[in-house]
Amino acid sequence: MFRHSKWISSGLLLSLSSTLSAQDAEPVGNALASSSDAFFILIGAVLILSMHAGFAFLEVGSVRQKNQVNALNKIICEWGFSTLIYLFVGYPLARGLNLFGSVAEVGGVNGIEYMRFFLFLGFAACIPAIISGGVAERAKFWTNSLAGIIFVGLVYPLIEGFTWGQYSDGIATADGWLAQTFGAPFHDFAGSAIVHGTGGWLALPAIILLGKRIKRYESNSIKVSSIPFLALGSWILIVGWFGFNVMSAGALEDIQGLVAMNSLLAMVGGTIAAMLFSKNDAGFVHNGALAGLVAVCAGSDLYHPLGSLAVGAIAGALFVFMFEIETEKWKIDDVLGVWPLHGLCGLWGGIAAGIFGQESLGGSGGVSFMSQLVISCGIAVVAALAGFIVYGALKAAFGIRLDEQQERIGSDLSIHHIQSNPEDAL
Amino acid sequence: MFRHSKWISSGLLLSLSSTLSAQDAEPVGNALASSSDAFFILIGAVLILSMHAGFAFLEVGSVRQKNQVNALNKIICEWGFSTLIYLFVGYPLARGLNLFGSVAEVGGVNGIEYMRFFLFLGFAACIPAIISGGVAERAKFWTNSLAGIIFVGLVYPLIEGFTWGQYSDGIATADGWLAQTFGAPFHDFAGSAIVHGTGGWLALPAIILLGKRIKRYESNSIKVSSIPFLALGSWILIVGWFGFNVMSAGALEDIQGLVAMNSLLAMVGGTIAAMLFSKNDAGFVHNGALAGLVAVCAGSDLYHPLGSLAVGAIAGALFVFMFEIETEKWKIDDVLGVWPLHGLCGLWGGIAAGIFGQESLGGSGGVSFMSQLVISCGIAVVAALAGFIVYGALKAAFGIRLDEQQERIGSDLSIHHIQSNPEDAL
Amino acid sequence: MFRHSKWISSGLLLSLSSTLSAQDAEPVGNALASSSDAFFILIGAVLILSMHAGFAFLEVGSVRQKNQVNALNKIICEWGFSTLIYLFVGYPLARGLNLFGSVAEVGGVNGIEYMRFFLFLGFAACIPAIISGGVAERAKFWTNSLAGIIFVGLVYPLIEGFTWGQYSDGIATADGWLAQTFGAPFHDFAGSAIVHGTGGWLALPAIILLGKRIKRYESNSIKVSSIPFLALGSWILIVGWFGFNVMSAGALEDIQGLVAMNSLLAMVGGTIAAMLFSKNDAGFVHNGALAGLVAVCAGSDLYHPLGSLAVGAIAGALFVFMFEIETEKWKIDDVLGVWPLHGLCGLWGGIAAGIFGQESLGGSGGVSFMSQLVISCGIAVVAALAGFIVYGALKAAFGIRLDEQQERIGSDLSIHHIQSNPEDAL
Amino acid sequence: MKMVVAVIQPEKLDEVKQALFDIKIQRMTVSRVRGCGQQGGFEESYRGQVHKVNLLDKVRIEIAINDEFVDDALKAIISSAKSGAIGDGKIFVWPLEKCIRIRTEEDGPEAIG
Amino acid sequence: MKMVVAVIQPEKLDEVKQALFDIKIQRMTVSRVRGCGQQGGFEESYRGQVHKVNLLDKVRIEIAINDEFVDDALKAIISSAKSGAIGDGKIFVWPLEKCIRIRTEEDGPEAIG
Amino acid sequence: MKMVVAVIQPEKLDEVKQALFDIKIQRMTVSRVRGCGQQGGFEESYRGQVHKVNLLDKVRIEIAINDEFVDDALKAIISSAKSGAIGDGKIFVWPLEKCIRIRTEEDGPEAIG
Ligand SMILES: Nc1ncnc2c1ncn2[C@@H]1O[C@H](COP(=O)(O)OP(=O)(O)O)[C@@H](O)[C@H]1O
Ligand SMILES: Nc1ncnc2c1ncn2[C@@H]1O[C@H](COP(=O)(O)OP(=O)(O)O)[C@@H](O)[C@H]1O
Ligand SMILES: Nc1ncnc2c1ncn2[C@@H]1O[C@H](COP(=O)(O)OP(=O)(O)O)[C@@H](O)[C@H]1O
Repeated sequence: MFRHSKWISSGLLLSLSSTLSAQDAEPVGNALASSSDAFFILIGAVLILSMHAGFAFLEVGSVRQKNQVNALNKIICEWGFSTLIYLFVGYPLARGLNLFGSVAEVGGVNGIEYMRFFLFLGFAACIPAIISGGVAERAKFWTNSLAGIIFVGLVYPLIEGFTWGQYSDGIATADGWLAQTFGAPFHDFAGSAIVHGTGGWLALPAIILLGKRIKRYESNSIKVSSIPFLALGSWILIVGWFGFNVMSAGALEDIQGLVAMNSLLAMVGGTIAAMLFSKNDAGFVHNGALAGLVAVCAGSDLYHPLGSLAVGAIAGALFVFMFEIETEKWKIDDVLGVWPLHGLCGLWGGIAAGIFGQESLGGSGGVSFMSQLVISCGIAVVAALAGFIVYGALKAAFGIRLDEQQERIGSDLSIHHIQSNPEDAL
Repeated sequence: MFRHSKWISSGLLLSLSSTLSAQDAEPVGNALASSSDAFFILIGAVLILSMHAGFAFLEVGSVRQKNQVNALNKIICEWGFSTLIYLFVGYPLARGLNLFGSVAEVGGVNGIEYMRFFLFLGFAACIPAIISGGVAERAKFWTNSLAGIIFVGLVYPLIEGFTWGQYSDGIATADGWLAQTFGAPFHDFAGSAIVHGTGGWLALPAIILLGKRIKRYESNSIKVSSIPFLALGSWILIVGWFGFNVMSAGALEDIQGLVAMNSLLAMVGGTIAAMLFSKNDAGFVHNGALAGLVAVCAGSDLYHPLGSLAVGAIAGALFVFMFEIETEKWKIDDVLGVWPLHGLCGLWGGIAAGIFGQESLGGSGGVSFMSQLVISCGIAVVAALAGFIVYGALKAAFGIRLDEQQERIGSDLSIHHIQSNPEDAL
Repeated sequence: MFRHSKWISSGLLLSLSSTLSAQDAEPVGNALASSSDAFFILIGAVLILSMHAGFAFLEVGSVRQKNQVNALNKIICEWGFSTLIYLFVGYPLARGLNLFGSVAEVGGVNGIEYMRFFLFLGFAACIPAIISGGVAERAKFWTNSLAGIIFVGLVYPLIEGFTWGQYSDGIATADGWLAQTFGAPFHDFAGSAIVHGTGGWLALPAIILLGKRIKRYESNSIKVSSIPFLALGSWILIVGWFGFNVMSAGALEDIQGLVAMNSLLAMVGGTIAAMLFSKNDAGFVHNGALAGLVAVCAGSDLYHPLGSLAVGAIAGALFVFMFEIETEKWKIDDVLGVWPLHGLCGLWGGIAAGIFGQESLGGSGGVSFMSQLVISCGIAVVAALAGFIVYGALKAAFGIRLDEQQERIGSDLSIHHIQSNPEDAL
Repeated sequence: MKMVVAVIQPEKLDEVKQALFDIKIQRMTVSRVRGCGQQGGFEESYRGQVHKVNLLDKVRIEIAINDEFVDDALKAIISSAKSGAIGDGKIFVWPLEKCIRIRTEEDGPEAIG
Repeated sequence: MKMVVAVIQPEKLDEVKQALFDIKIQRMTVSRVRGCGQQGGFEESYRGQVHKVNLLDKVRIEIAINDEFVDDALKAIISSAKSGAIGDGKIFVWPLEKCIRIRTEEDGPEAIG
Repeated sequence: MKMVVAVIQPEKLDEVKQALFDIKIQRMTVSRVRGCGQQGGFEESYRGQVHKVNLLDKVRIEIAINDEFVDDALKAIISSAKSGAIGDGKIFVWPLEKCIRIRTEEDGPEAIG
């Protein structure tokens, strides 16, 4: 994603427009090229924005009715918080850019810098949206929002900075220490490890620290509210994902049909594997598609399509088995399964780029298994630690969980003073 | 929006293709530029089309179950009526263009004239969709449709014609009387005042003339049906709005990242302000995002991003307070709150362009506070009068309200002979 | 659609990139043109992908609650099966292309071949999605999936191959036998007959062989579950259809505003006709829009906009009347009405291109009524036969229908072991 | 002790509840039901298929009550639920043998309130 | 006066209603309930978590009726609701002390119809 | 024969069902209801408009039962439904005159089980 680390690490806003205008001397083509880039990135950003509606409805369908409104308000409010903190803190930290200069300065040709921010924000804002599904039905609104703000303002931008952003020289460049040690830099095209991995591994300690929902492991006690809303969320995510992956190219001329093809096949692999391993369970099938898409992000520009099919299928199976182990065996009450979905499949995606990205497996090569393994695991560890520290501190300071009575009556009524279908109440 | 008033006011269909081909002499680039423009406008038009699904679901969620089907049928049928009347009457009136010539004549390069019509229609069709939410649950289908047809055929096109269209010389050009009087022409990039203001102020007299729903102000009597559908509608509108605003540039080379950025920040400002002032009320939060988006349209090409944040936040707060005053204090039964949302925030948006668009506040300048104030208020007054006359005449002639029995059993059964969840009936 | 039958029938993968690069010698413009094409096709493919969510929700709303989950799982799983079989069998058969070569070979400039596959797959995968709505609530999951696999792997690709693909010389070229016999080749721009016709006529024998649902023709026994979900599905389809039709151009420079305009007017014609002939019935109105869109596909690049309005209106009326005749008079239990919607309106669309496409009716000409009639009917006959043979054989071999008990408790519980709103069960 | 069951128009629920609260009857169990009676019904149509719907939305209120309060309760319900139009509903009364408060295991007349 | 309550299979509702209409019993109150009985139940599973569902959809019909019509009503219900399969349901009858029509305040046998 | 009706907290349903199964009472009809009692209620607000909600979710269990099992049933319900907090619910009992199994047309005590 945006492998032009030159301009990314330039850090000087004023130099941006010159960098851009230096690309090409021919004026007409240049104007069209730059506006086309802006358009291309915009569509990516809008598709990723729409994914947040997908996160919301996936959660609406997967929780009990008494927590649907909270799912909706949480996602849209956290989008707002993320926008502000990422604009003011996270983006400058990750990319060394700030957008507070005058419009004439920053805007440049077609204001492409603004479009880029919008796109990158879409990724950053996935972090709290991912966590949201794990801590659902019992987390306090405000402490959870605060955690999200810290993650989007500091934790994710640091991970982003060291892999995609201004500090990425060591890890992402062909002559950085990582490449010199293992033969190739770290490659995560659209964020399997960087975005999903971070989100999923941040969520895990949050889920453990929160503890299981009341009566979660008594028989017949907790059932999801709505498969149609769950599926709606899943479909919105699937469709938006083609923006998440394809527009990660960052410039129209770098668009790659292969990325779309690989996303498609990973989604299909994930769906079908999840269906086969779950006896056609609606919850698994619709999330299997997402598992495939999470896993394919990192190497979607490298794999042979059949490699993607395998990566996706493995992710689908991984999700099914690990969700059951996590929630049934280890009794970690991860409501939507965000750790196996984003954490594990993200980690798998990061590693998979080092396997199926190899030329011997039909990939385009230029990746190192060890680089992928080390950095993907590193991200997981850093995120898990950060999650533990932030949620641990918040728990100690304010408490992170609704009190028992609030949880019983549901977060809709206790936080938002309304039920999801108000007219149904007599 | 489409500030090339030259071709807009040319009024001669046959001259269009020559105008277009005159842009650029280099053939390859030109073909690509013109097809890219068509693509760009298409995406805008499709996003705006999708917003009508958003209007529909926002209403579905905000009314009682017995009026959900009517909300859905009303929106899709009014889209149909609007298309026909705007094609045959409104568009020729507003833009001096008609599209009935032979395909070869009108189509020209890539048939961009057709795409433009589709885009402009999307704006025009918002008028009845906006009104729909205010008159919900008690308006007659046919008289309300008729009013919509009159508005899309005559009232809106006249407002459009004088601000964006063929009569806009006085108001929108740098040497028109308005600019000569107040120093700058009227500026409404994507229609805060022209589209939303018109819709909202047309709705106000309709709502007053209709009167409140039966039992509206008795305790516990009217509750909304579904927060998830309300939120779905809101999300569809939010996502589509980036087409509404960004594609208002009208040509790909004029795409501005700033417009997307400003839309984003206004949406966030509106969401967060509405959340804070409403204690995290789901209805307000999801509409707060829309309030910000309504308000930012006019100056989204001018503001500094932080200016947009302020414009959006003010709109969010305005919506919360004025909705309560309108419905609780003045007892005007505006079901979805379309007057505060579109009418007031649209008016505010028109005026705000004259404030936050100033260079002293980081904007790009070239706007006059007085021009904005005068024309925005002028639009509101004209629309309110037109709404009063049209609904008043329809009320006198045919009646505009369902009879009591029809309202009691709901418009779904009385108009469409079906309930929204037919299987639920035993 | 993709009228460059030259490269389509080339059959040699290695020649593709040279074909592409031969288009234009100027390097900058060429890079932008090819990436813009990839972007254009991607958006089409993504919009068509989203239509599958539309198919799913249209079915969710139109069946009883006990069959909602199955509708959702069926659509997403069949998308997966279709992807695999079309990749491995159908696409090579239809287009003489396979995508298994190395990425460097196939990918070429911007990997446009992958994008094309994604787009064409979207069309192919409509076949089982169309059938799904007809056989709903009683078909076995696996035999129905198998039938879909056969159709997407063999039947549709053959029809595609002879009309759009590698065997289309006789039918689709200006010097083929068809053109020589009737004066013009067969023209089906976006698949009225080829996609929708095939799907609808494949479905008819399936529906007949399955038989009616238990108690279907007893009074008050079967009611649809949810008008809002039905309408949601319809809106998703409507919006996605602009990708289906416009991106059928296949290359950005061939984008035609006329196609969008005609799609719009046909949708409006279908909506309004269905409304008038059905007394504002929600099921008919929302499907009327789709009927118009099905019918307009074939000639959307030819018609005068008013011609499209007529084509759509006729389709809307056709759907209303023929659905009633089919289901009430002939007692064919076509749950969503896929035969009148896709089969008949698709057939009508194929023929209509030969009527309203004529210059005398304002069209661009170059079409022959007889060519349209013969091939459209031919497709219907072939599809009906294929449907009869495949479903007949499956019925004889395995049975295609759930047993009575399974049907009674619903396919959700009997196949997927879950109800659509699990929490509602006590 | 008696069991009083009233089937009323849904839109009257709030008034009936208030009327009962006014005479200090504050315990009741309420459910949505569908009623068939003189009120007739309506026809629903979906895509040309017509369904007769003769079960209309009603609300059912169940009140266990000590004998001495029954008359007041009936009066309160009648006066608040009555609109004079067909479909206003019915009240049914039958004797109750036992009433137990689960929380305290109290039995009999004291348990009712 | 009696209260007759029948718990039947949902799909039989239309037939039972018709059978009652045929003998001029046209007043009833109906609700969706869930029943547990010999019929057993099924297992639901969501993402590997298995729930036993032993409460199945049923419809509950409540008919207040004058004594002389009770036998006919029972016969009508039985004949129309019976499929012979487990899960057909039950009918319960108990005495009613009072029946009031809210609209007219009529009391007793005349109020029932 | 008696009719036992228990109104309980929804989250106790599974435990109550289990307690009844344990003493071989396996027939019951269950429905969602809303209850108003000492438990009070809550306020709902939507866009500044406040609604008082004093009807809370409850579950109503209806069990027809032969006289000799009534006491055991009551004990089982009480012990499983009781949390000690306000809102635990009530049990009502009244005499049943008739119980018919539709499938077999059996009448009386044998029909109940
Ligand atoms: N005999 C009865 N048994 C059970 N429910 C009844 C009976 N009579 C009336 N009801 C209930 O009361 C409701 C109102 O009765 P209806 O005859 O429509 O109005 P009214 O008695 O006010 O003229 C019915 O819809 C039904 O639910
Ligand atoms: N003793 C009872 N008390 C309450 N409801 C009962 C009782 N017995 C049966 N039912 C109701 O009747 C329904 C059918 O009973 P079931 O035993 O399954 O079938 P059948 O009696 O026809 O063999 C049950 O689901 C339940 O709702
Ligand atoms: N007299 C009554 N008649 C009908 N239902 C009652 C009666 N008393 C209590 N209930 C039901 O029991 C539920 C619990 O009663 P409540 O007074 O809140 O708790 P508790 O009795 O445990 O203190 C109520 O919500 C209501 O549904």
